Amino acid sequence: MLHIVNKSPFTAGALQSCLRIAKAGSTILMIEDGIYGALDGTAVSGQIREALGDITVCALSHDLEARGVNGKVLDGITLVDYDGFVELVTANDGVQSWL
Amino acid sequence: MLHIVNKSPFTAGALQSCLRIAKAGSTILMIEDGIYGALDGTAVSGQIREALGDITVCALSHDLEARGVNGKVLDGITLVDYDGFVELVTANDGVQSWL
Amino acid sequence: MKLGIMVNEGPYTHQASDSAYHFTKAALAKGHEIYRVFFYHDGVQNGTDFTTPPQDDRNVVKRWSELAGEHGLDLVLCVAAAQRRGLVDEDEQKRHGKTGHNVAPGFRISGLGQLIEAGIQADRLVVFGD
Amino acid sequence: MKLGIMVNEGPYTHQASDSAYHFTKAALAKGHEIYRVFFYHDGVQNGTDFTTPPQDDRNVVKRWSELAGEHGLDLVLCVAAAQRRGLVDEDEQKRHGKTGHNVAPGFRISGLGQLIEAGIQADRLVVFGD
Amino acid sequence: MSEAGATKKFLYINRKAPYGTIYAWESLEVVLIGAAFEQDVSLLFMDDGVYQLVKEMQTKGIGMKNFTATYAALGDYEVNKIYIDKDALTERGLTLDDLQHLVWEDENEDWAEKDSIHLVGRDEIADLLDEQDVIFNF
Amino acid sequence: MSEAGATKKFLYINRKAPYGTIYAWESLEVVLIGAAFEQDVSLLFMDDGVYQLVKEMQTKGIGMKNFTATYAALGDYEVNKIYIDKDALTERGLTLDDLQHLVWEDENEDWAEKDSIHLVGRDEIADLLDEQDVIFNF
Repeated sequence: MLHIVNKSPFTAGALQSCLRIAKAGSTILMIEDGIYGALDGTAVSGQIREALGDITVCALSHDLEARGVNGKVLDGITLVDYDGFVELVTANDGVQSWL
Repeated sequence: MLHIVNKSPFTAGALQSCLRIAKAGSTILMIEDGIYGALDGTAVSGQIREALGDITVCALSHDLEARGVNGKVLDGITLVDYDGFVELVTANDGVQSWL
Repeated sequence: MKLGIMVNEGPYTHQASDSAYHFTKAALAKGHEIYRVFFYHDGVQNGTDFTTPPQDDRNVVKRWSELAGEHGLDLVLCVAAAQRRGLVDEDEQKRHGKTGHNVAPGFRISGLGQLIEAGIQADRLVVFGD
Repeated sequence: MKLGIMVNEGPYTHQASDSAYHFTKAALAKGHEIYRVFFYHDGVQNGTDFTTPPQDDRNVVKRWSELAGEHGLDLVLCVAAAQRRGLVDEDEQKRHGKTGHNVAPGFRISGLGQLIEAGIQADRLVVFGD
Repeated sequence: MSEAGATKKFLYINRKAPYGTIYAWESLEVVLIGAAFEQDVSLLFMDDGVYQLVKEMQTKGIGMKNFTATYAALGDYEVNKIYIDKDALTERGLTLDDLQHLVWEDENEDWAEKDSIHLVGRDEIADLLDEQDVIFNF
Repeated sequence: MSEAGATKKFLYINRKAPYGTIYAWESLEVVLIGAAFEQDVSLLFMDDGVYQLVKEMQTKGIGMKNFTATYAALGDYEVNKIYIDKDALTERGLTLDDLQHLVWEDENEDWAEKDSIHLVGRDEIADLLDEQDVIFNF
C-alpha cells in the first residue's frame, strides 16, 4: 500500500497518523509540504529513521528542490520525480492520501 | 491581547503555538474547530487547566453547541456568544489570529 | 469603535466567512462601525454571485450582499487574488473578453492598499481564515 | 493501467491541483490511461475560465484545458460543489439568469456518480487535496 | 450488494471535524450517492473525524444546516460497516455513549437490528486499509 | 517613516511553508504594497513560516514562480525588522546559515549595511506582539 503525506509534520498530524497505521512493507511518499518530514536533524528525524527499518520512505524531489532542502534529506529515503510517483501508484495495490 | 484559535488541538499546532506565546493576563478565545481545545477529559485538558491560572480562556458557545460538546467544557473557561466575541475584541488592545 | 475585518477563505469550505459574518453583524448591532471588510486569498470567492446553494442551506454570498445593503458596508475583493481565482466585474469582463461578470452586489474589486488603509484607519483588525 | 484522479482544492491557494496536474501529465507520458479527473470541494474552481493570472505565473485552469484537449481527458466538476461555489455552464446560466458562464474548455459539470464510477472503473484512485 | 458483476471494496476515510470545514458534509454526500452503486462500502472515522458522529448538535447559532441526522439513515442504504478509531476517541475524552447509535436491519435474520459501529485499533485499521480496492479521503 | 501624521506599528506574522499553500507569497504581496504607506513595519516568521526564507529554492520542477528573491529587496523598501523564531529553526534542524542573508542600508550611518534578521525566543515574540497596533496573520 502507498501512503501519501502532503503536510508538514510540524503543523499537522498527518505524518503521525500515517506512521501509526502504515504496515511493515508499505511505502510512504512525501509530497508538497510533506517533504519537510524527510529531512535530517529535525524533531521528527529520529522517528522517520526508525520507520525506515520496516517501511520504504520516498520524497518527491521537485518539492524538495522547490523548498531548497534537497541537500538535507535523511539517508535511506528514496527520491522520486513525478514519473517515480506514477510508478509508486501503479506498483502498489492501494493508495491512501493522508489529507 | 486577544488570541484567537480556530483549529483543533489534535490536528494542528495553532493552540500549542498560541500557548507558548500568550502572556499572563492575556485572553485566548477558541472558535470554530478551536473549541475542541476547551473540553474536559482530553489529551490537552491538563495543559489548558494549567494555563487558566494566568490566562483567561473563552470559547464561543455557538461553536460548542454546533459540535454537540457544550456539556463538556472545562471548569474555568468562559463561554461567550458573538456579542461577547465583539466585546473581547474591543476590550483588548490587540488581536492575534493563530490561523 | 471602528473595526476592520479580513476574510481569507471562500464560502462553504471553511467556516471563516461564516464566523466573520456573525461577528460583523454582532458588531454592527452593538453600534460599532465596520470600516471595511477585506476579502483576500480564496476569500474573494465570497463575492461571486454565480453561486446557487441548496435551498435548505445558508446563502453566504447573498447574506454579505444584504448586510452591505443594510449598513452601507464596504466589501472589498483584492484585485490580484480575484484575477487568480476568477472574480470578474464589468470592467474586467470587457478587458478580458469574458462571457459575463460575477461580482455580487455590494462587493467591489480594489487593491491591497485598501487592506493597509483598513489597518491604519480601524481601531482593531480581526482576521478570519484557515 | 487505468487511473482515476480526484482534486479537492482550487487553483493557486493549495498545491493540490499542481501536483495532480504534474502527476496526470507524467502518467499520460508513461502510456497510462486517465479514466477521469474529478474535481470536488473547492477543486471545482480549477474549472473557471474567468481567471486572469499574472503573465509570469502558471495558468492552472488553461493548463488543465490544454491537457484535456491533447489527450481527450474527461475533466468533471461536481455539480453540487459547483453550485455552492459559483461554477456555471451555459445551461445553468440560462436556468439561474446569470450574466455569463465560466466553465473552461474541456471541463464539464456532472454528478457525484461520476466519481463513484471512476472508483469502480479505474485500477487506482489518487486523491489530491488539503 | 450487487447481484451481477464484481463489486469493489470502497472505504471512505473521514479525518476532519464537522462545520469548521465542509469536508464532513461533502463526504457524506458522496457516500449517499455511492450507496446506489451497490459496492462493498465501509466508513472509517479517524482523528478529528470521530467528532462527526457526536450526538445532539445544535447548529442554529452558527447558521449552518445540521446534516448529522443523515448518518442514522446510512443503515437504510445498506451502509452498515462503520469503523471508529478507539484511540482517537480516548485522546478526545469521548466514549461510544457520546456518539450517535447507528444501526441497520439484517434481512437475513428477520430484520434484526444490529450495530453498525465497530471500534477499532491501529492494527485493525491497518488491515482494513489493506483489504480495500478504493479509498476516498476526506 | 512617515513625516506627517501618526504611524502605526504593523506586524506581519508568517506561519506557513512556501508553495504548499499560497499564503507566503500573497503575504509578501501585502508587505510590498504596505511599504508604500510608511508605517512602522515588522515581519515575524514562526512555525513553518521560517521555511519561507530558506535559500536556493529551485521551483522549476513544480512549475511555480520562485518568489523568494523578493525577500532580499525588502531592505530597499525600508522593511528591515525581520524576526525569526529561533525555536522553530531548531525544531526543523535549521540555522541562520540555511536562510537568506537579508540586509538594509542605514541612511543615518552613511548607508552602512546592517542585518535585517533578528533571532528571537518566546518572550521576545510575546513582547513583539504586545507592542503592535495591527497584526496581519498569514
